Amino acid sequence: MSDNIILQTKGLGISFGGLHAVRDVDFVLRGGELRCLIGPNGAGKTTFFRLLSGQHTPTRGEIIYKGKPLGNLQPYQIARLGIGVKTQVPSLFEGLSVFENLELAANQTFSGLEAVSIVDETLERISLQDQRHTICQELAHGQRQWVELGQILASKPDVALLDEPAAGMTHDESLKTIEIIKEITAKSSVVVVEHDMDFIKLIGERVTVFDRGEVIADGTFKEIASNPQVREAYLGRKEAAVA
Amino acid sequence: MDFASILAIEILGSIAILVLISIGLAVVFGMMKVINMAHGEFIMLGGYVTIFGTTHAGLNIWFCILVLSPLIVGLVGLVLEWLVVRHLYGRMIDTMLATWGLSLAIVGLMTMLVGNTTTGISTPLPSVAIGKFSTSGHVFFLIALATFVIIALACLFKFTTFGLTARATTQDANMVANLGGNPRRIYAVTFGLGAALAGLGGGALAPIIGVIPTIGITYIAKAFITVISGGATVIAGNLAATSLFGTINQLFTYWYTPIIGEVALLVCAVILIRLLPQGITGRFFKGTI
Amino acid sequence: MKNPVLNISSLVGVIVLAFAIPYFVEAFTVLNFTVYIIMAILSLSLAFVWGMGGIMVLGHSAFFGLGAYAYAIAAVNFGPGWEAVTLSMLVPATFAALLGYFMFYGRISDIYVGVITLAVTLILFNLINSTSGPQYKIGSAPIGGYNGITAVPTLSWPNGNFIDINGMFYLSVGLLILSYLFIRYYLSTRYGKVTVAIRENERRAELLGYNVAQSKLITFSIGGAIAGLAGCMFANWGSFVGPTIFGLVQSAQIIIWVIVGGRGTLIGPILSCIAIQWMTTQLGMQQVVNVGFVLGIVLTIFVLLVPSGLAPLLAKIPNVVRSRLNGKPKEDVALGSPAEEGQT
Amino acid sequence: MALNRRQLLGTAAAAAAMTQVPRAYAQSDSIVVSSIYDQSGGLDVYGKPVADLVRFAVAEQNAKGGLLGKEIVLKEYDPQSNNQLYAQFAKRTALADKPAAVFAGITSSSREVVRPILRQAKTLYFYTTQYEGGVCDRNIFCTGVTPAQTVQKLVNHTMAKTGKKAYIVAADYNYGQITADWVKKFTLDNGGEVLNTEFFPLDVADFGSSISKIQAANPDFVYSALVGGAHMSFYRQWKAAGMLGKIQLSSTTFAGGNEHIALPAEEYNGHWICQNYLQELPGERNKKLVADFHKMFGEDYPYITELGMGAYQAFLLWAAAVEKAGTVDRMAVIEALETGISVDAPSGRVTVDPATHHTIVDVHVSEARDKQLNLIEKFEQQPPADTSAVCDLINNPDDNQQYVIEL
Repeated sequence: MSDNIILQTKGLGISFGGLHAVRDVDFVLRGGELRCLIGPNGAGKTTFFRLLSGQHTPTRGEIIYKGKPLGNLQPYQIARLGIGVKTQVPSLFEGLSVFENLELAANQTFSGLEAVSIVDETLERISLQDQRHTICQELAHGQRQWVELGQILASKPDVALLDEPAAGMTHDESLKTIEIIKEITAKSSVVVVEHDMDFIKLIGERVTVFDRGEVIADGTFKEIASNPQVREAYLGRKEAAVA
Repeated sequence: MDFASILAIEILGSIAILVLISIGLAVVFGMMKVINMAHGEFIMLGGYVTIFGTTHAGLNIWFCILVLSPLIVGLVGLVLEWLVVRHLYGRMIDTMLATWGLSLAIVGLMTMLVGNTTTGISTPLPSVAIGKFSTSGHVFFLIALATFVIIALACLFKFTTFGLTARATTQDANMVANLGGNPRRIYAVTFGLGAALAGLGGGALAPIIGVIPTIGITYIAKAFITVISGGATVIAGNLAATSLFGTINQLFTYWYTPIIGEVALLVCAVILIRLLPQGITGRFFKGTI
Repeated sequence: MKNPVLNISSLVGVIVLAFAIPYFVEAFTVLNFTVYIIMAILSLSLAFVWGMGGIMVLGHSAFFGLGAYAYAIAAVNFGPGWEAVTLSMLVPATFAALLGYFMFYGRISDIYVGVITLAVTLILFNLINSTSGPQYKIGSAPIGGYNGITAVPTLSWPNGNFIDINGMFYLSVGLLILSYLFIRYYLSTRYGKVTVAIRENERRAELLGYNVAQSKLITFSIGGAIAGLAGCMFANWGSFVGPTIFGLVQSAQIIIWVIVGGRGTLIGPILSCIAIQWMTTQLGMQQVVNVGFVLGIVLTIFVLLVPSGLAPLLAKIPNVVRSRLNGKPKEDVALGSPAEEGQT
Repeated sequence: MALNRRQLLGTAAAAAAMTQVPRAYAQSDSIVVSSIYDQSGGLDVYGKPVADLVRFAVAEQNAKGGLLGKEIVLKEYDPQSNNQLYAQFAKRTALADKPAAVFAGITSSSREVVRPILRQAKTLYFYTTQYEGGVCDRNIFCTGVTPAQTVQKLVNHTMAKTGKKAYIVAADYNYGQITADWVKKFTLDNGGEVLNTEFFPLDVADFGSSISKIQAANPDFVYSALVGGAHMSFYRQWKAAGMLGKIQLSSTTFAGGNEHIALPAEEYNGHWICQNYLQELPGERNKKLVADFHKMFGEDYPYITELGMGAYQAFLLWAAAVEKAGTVDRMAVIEALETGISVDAPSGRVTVDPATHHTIVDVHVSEARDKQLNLIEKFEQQPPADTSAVCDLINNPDDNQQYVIEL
């Protein structure tokens, strides 16, 4: 438990058929840290999250959480250990109300009146007090994203994995989202996947870059932005696609 | 030795029957991800077309089995696709339920029209003697027909424009639409083809079974389970599943009773689905058709 | 549903109405209504498993049949007492648990769950149907195969009095109300809420730390137990059970009740079951239109045009009335619409 | 299907005959009888002619002025070959119609569903189909023939003409199971042996492997107690496998469901049968019945089956007992029947056996050929010996069970 490491991967990899979606990833997350994860489409970020949350089983390497290897736990067992996930495409209980969505998240860790007060608090944080009884599928896109972030807030995990929390949002909504993410960081260590560089810049924390299933760079936003390998991964790919 | 030959023929016959009752469903499931619960009723309709064609209209039995049954049932399939199925594409469970409704309705309709009575015709084929045993010549016809259907379908999917477009539609309907194909029409034709194959199966089976409006129930579960177990790969999956189930069914029928044979088939299928949720071809024979 | 006063008053209304019925109609009408009520319990059990839990069971009659057979066999062996009733729920619940373990822990997707339950009910039908030989008996009860089990001993009141036709009706109504209240209560608990959450989004429930397989298994077993109770009452009603109880036709009927009533509600499938059965009886009396034909068309039309069933439509009527009376529309918070079906 | 329309017309005619004066009668001036017979589903081949003959019997009686000066009103139910519906309709008719007598049930399983219900409801019950014998219950009269009357004659006849080795195929329910035991008993009594017995549930329609098994066993004759529409495929597949004429087939169920009309003659010619009644029977009584019946239901009515005739004869017995008792009261009618009442029926003399509530009848061994049943041998006034060996309702009026053969 040196250096307050909460989550670590050692040589983590998975391949589908012949394709190495993630290979040899050594990743370290410290308690209270907010880390951004970037990379072009298909770089393996989402797959990496799925490995961490148990939705995929790694073919190589291991995941160490709070000093213990996770092994082959089921996703729900990993969630119970305190790893919360916001998926890339908003994944809510569409037919249930905002309140019920948050209640289900809070119930996992808390019970009774405590859970209800946490839900109320969360509704306030995500500014959906007035929509507490609205069915999720009737919400706007941005609000849906916030409900999912609200679920993370309400369940207070030790590690929160947020996959594109600001996708499809307006600038103002993105700012609000960053606020929520900071709220989450107050209680949890957070990893944010995003490919919108402006958003990463706004968060302004340490960044890890993925490409073709590997970590190719790690550092502050400035360091990353000037890293030629990263530029090539983003731009070179683009040129190749155009050509 | 004679008995072994008879047994082998019976097993092949059992496989052939499974192929004939399930291949239409397999085409529709494999190409469109639609489970057509009215498939058993298409088989029943095929049986009636052949029976009425020969007994009432006095037509040649082979013409009825090979042309009239698939044609008429195929048309029925096209109409029902147009009325019901096309509005539900992409909603697998709803399609299943809606076609289950169709299945009940067709049974009801036929009951009103022809009565809930068993009818049948006899096969014109003579019996075939093997040593001191003899067996119905119709079994050989069924084996030949099943073989022909499998080969013809393989050729259709491999070598014709329709087959290529249909397979492409399975992969990516939007892409096909962008390339100027019409996925709707492809789906409609595929569904019609599935229905026609059911009609063919029903016509071919008519001479060895008694046809009654409710007979579809006897076949739908078996066909359904064969197709699911076979997986999304139409021909390889169907061959694998029918060979396995046909053999198991027939052997258990010999050792015990036809019912134990049926139960053995179902139990085997349930275990198989549990072990290979993607069907046999989800695990083996990948990349075939 | 959120108005407790309305809830209690409508419940009282239903009870009063139900208990008044036998005073106004003939004995055989009471007899018919009793079977409608028993089937409504069955319909309710699938409304719970499928409508609330999102587990599509195509062969729900398996549990109904197991309940009926368990009761009949137990009643022949130990007499028609509480043991037989308990077994009629325990046997299908245990069977559901085993089957559920096999399916849900094997992470089989919905469509295959449907297929397997269908296959299982056919297996049961075939097995039971071929046990007419005298060698097939459980204890002193011959299973009877196609013959079924005849002259099943029927229940008595706890004071030993014979349950007459009206009594059987009251008992059925009572059990229907109890089952309904039990399911309502269960859905309001932590576990019950997870049941609905899984219907809405299995993956999300899992990522929040809920054991989806276990929850489904519990839902499935509760549904099995209630279906078994309906089977027990059915065996009592006709003092007969036969293998057709496992048939596809029976399974199709339950599905039609739930679809027409509305997936995602409990009252809907209860009412639609009673209404459809009444219609079936009426249709059955004339020989012009085939009942199966009508039911089939109803099923197809509902799936195509009214996929959420009648209950959500009916639920709007009191809202409209209320809003007229109150002068303001009231937001209705239902338990939500059925899960999205399309994903496979 | 022309048959259906014709039967509909027949029904209409029957209804017209019955309803000429109904409104004129007050409720208490009519006598209700109920019939519950499968007119659809797999057993309709048996049930339809039975239902028709009950209609005919009622219409004929009403044409004669009814019974005790009252009109007979028939309440009909179609249980659709579903035992569950038998339970429902039996309860319903007993409660709602309060009939003087109920005529119900094709299969023995349906009888065992109806019997306890009607016994409890104290409603007189006539089961009129040939069956496996042994039912002993004072509330029921089983007027159909039993194995001692038919199976024994047919087994004897077949063994005398073919050989000693039998193979039995039978329907998998109580009738088939118990009848198979009787066939076995009579075969053993004659010094023969039974090579194998196979039972088939009523929905089995594929007999390919069984036919191969029979060939492997190579019996001298096959005894069939197959029942229903699906089982008709057996005879068809038997012919298709080239077995017709190679191994003799005998059956007490063949033709009961008009198999000899529905199948082309070349698929069954030569099967041996034993029944109480054949439509071809000589004699004025039968000729008149066939003529009257055809007047009502059409000249081209497929065939008056033995099962239909069973119901007709049962009705005659009941009507005679009502006349004798002067009332439709259940116990009075039972006592009148127990005097050993006797009627001159189309199949010959039919007499109630008081001890068993079964009947003493003539039976006929015949050969099915070209859509006809040709009489081979007649056995006069056969008693239900199997049932009278075990059942005595005179000394044990409260007996209520079905005795089964023990081998």
